[in-house]
Amino acid sequence: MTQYSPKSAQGDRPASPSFYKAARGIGSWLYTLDHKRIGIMYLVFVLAAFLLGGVFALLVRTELLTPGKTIVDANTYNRLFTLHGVVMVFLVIIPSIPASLGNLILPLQLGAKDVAFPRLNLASFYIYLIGACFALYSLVNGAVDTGWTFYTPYSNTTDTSVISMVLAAFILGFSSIFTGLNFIATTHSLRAPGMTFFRMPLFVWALYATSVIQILATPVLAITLLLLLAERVLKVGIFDPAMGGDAVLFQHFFWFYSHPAVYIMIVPGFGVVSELITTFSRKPIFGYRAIAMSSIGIAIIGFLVWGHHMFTAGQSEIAGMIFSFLTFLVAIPTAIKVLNWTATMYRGSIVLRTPMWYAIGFLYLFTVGGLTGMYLATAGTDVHLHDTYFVVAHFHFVMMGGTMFAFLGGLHYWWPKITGRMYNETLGSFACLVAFIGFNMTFLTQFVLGAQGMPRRYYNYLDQFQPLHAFSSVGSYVLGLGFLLSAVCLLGTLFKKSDAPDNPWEGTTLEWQTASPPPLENFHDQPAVNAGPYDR
Amino acid sequence: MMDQSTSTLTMLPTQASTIAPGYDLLFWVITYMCVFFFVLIIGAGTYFVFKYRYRGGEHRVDTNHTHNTTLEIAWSVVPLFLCIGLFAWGFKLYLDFAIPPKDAIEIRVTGQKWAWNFEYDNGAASAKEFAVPLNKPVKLIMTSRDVLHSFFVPSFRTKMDVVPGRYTTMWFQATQVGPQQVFCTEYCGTSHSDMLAKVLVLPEKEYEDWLEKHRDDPNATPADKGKKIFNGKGGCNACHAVAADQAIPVIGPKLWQLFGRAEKMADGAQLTVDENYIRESIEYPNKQTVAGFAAGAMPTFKGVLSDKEISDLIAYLKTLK
Amino acid sequence: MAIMGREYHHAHHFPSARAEADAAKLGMWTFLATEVLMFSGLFMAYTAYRSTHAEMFKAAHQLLDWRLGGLNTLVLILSSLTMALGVRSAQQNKREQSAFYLVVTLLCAGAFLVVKYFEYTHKIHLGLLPGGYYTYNGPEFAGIDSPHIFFGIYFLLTGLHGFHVLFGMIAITWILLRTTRGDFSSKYYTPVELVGLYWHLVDLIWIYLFPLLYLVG
Amino acid sequence: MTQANATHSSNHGDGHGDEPHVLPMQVYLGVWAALVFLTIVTVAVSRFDFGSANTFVALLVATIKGALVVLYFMHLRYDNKLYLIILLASLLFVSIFFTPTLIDLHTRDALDPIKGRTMYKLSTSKAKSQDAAPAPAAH
Repeated sequence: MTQYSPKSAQGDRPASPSFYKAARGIGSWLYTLDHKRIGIMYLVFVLAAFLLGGVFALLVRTELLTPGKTIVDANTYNRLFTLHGVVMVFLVIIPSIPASLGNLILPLQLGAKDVAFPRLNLASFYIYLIGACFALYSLVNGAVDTGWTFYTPYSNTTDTSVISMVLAAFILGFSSIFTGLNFIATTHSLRAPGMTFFRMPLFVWALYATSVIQILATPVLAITLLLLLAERVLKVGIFDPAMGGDAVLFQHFFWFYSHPAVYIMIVPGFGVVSELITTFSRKPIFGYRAIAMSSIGIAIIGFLVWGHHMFTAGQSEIAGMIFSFLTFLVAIPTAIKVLNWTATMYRGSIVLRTPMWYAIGFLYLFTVGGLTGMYLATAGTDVHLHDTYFVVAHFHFVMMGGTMFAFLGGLHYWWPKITGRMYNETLGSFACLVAFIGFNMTFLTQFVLGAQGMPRRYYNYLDQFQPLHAFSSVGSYVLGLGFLLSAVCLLGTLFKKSDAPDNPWEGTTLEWQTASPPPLENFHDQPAVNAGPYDR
Repeated sequence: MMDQSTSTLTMLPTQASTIAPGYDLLFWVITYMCVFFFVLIIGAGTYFVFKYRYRGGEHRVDTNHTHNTTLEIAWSVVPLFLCIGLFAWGFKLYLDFAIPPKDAIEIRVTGQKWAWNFEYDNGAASAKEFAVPLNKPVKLIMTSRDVLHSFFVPSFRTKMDVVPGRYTTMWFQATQVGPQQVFCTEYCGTSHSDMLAKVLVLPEKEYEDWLEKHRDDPNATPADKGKKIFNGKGGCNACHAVAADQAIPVIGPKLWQLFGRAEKMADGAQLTVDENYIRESIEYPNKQTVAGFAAGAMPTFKGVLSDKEISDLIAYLKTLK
Repeated sequence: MAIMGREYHHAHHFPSARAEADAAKLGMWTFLATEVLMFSGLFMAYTAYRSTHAEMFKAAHQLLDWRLGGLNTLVLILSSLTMALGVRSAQQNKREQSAFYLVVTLLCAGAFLVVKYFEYTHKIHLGLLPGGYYTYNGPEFAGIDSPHIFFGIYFLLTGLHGFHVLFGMIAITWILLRTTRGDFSSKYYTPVELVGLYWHLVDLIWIYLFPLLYLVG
Repeated sequence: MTQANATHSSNHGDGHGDEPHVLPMQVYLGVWAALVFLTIVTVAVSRFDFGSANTFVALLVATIKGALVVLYFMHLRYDNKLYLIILLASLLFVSIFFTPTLIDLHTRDALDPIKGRTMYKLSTSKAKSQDAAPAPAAH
């Protein structure tokens, strides 16, 4: 029996208007307290930032077509890869799934009318906009050439506009904290009657684990950036060796946030993939509790491992030993997830629609990304590979191949629910295939480049690396084309009549039990839950 | 430029140090393990996708296997043991990198914005390249004069960051004669990608000759000593060209026909070059910057070069016509 | 969420007023966790430099006046008491009493900042400032390197804490206004309770800050 | 829009009705008196020299005061246990941040003493000259 036992038949209720029609005019968007409108506004700006970050990436790859100057000089190149890093990390990938899909879908999956603190949710969006404005101001004011890691003493001695970019990241941190705080409160207080913690969908579990990381890690980024500002303005000397400080201490502060941050990026992707694989295999997830608990496990162990970024940074060998061992522990829950997804597909009835193609793409790419993490967790092999293109390939495999593929999969999966319109299936699947091919062309070659010793953030490189760089650059164009196609596929649906059924994929979770797009109150009457999220 | 044979097929550069074979063994063991698990997991996934593909009609689904405790325990414990094994082997290799043999020759390496300088115990000094004896352990004691850098020799598989205000060490024992490429792998600004150097691995005899050549002999004229400082300890050749036919480096102003030349400053002031101006530019480079050059690019040499060494440098600069 | 004088209606998306109050308190405690972690960064910098520059910290702390620090501690503890009593009165529908306690809390917070002002002017006058602005040549630091780091950490810790006292004063003033307007009752006192929780945390941070900065052993 | 009257209280209700839980005045005054007394103890404790245990004792007294504030003034003793878990979790993750960083700071010279020496004995007080020349390596 399905999870949702309606009090009265759905059919005879007068269809209340979708949340788009519930209010009109620009004011209904700027002052909205509806989690769905805030989710859509976030989605628009995240996709715009993704386009901007993507343009920077293509410029970086075009410059690297040939050693020496191809289109820009060294200083501009340093600014380009820094902006690519900062825009992609702080403006795109951290808010992408939690702030857009999370805001849209979490209340629906919980059977709630809205998030716990709607005004805080709107404040979080406006803080995100203010942070983005600071980043744009820094962009036009000479940008930053320190890399997205802002390592001292370079970041407090360079004369580029570091202060405005650091303020941007500082402000964006609060937007992330407020989203996390909102989801924790919503998950604890607004679950549908009968929905115990172990009857929640896995997407909600993933967002809950992500919120815990956001709450516990982002404040340390805030204080790190504050200290960096104090370093530049007051010459406090905590991180500046010239004033008696310790540059490696900054790396400890920075990575204590930034490694959990990569789990803020990937764990929501796990949540989306759990939903996709279950729905499109027509089968309850294999090992529900294992996957739910592994999200929490990754969230906690993710805090213990940051030192593997500093094996060759002058960190003591004993600390390196501790961090190397703990980094292997975090591999276990991640492996459990991938194995459980594969086991879910066993004896299922797999419907190969675009979201499922993105989920399968995720499985391929994330497994490669995760396994190459073995080289970097093992202290010995990391010595040769650290700060080379091997690391660049590793984190693009897990971030781009992982989170962005999951994000696109989730976007296609919930597009009918959000916009009430179905996208074109062939165009969607083709876009996924092009992106998949482009991705592998771009980043598989970078594994080889890195192993051969090609350092990262190099404007000018030795001639023998040129063929691989050229191939990787061409691959990046194909990847860009793939994402462009998926943009055309999705945005194209906005110009046609809303034709999406309420439950196009026969999903079992609560969001599919209401209209597409849902009314302002999400559900005509409060759904009650009396079974697991995926029981058919 | 790089003379190791690194064809795109072999992933790793040539093995030019004693630790490289051990490193490559662990690298390939991890690679085969990853390929095995990738084929196992993704192979199973791909097989399931095609075998259980929905071919229309009614969904035939087996919904009673939603968890299998023994299988789940197995695929948690087995990776755990593999991880512990990898950790142990990896950390042993890490300690091999970290602990140099007692009899290693010590060379002091100093990184500064975009050049490496090397100093030997017998006073020999050089910039951009330095000699090491074949089949003998060498320990580098490294520091930086301004920002973070990192000393990376791919063919030795060794890398260690160079932190200002502190010493970090690295050791290797070269097993292959010939120059080995050195990269800087910690981002350090504009010419981070040009901050290269060469390790000249020489047999014993040639290594001794090289040292002699780079040692400052007592009866050298101040200009000769200045030239050795210019190309050695000072590392000035990394940024300043000394002859008309030298196209690069162009980071700093050109230094031939220097004395008596009228220089236009960045702030528009006009001054003729004399000894005080040169001494001041060496000790406080950011006080005056020549028009068209990046301010703050040149680190201070106050406290690094003694007054006598600076006067030798000036003597050498005077000889440049 | 319409608040009309006495009568209070909970938000439409909460099943009950109690659920809404619990969610608000959960949200506040989560926010307090972020405050704890934010200050932990500064305590980390303190611990890192005290463990590596022990003698510098011992020499530098003599220049702090522990009597003023102690006075500030007592002032903040008193303000914590009056804040808690303010919340208690709001829970008992005693509007005037609650307003009175909130005013006393505000006065204590003001007193705290005034004492801080004197401490800061004294240090600025002596030249005991962070990094680039440090110009003090006193006898205490003969043979001790980089004493400016202690004062860098001192100004960052007490400065950030001072800002949080300021934010607290703004929040208490807002609550005071709403109390006098009669918004709170035994049925609905959540905002007073949350500002109280925030204020107690600000006091808690100073309780740890006082011995670590002023009374280095 | 009929509101389905799902009037069951939130699922972690701790059995209280809607009346707030108010502590008697003596509890607040007692806690306040204890805090004042402990502040005096804090100052007194710093007078004696317990050697390396100085910091530990000072932190112990501060933690007792903190516990009093948290349990009574912040009402944590009578509230939902979840809030106590959140506070303790934040303290746990603070210790996770401290421990490995301090291990690193203090074991850098474990294998090679030269890695422990900071080269710049730099002091900004104008009286001291900047000793930036790298000291020759100790053999």
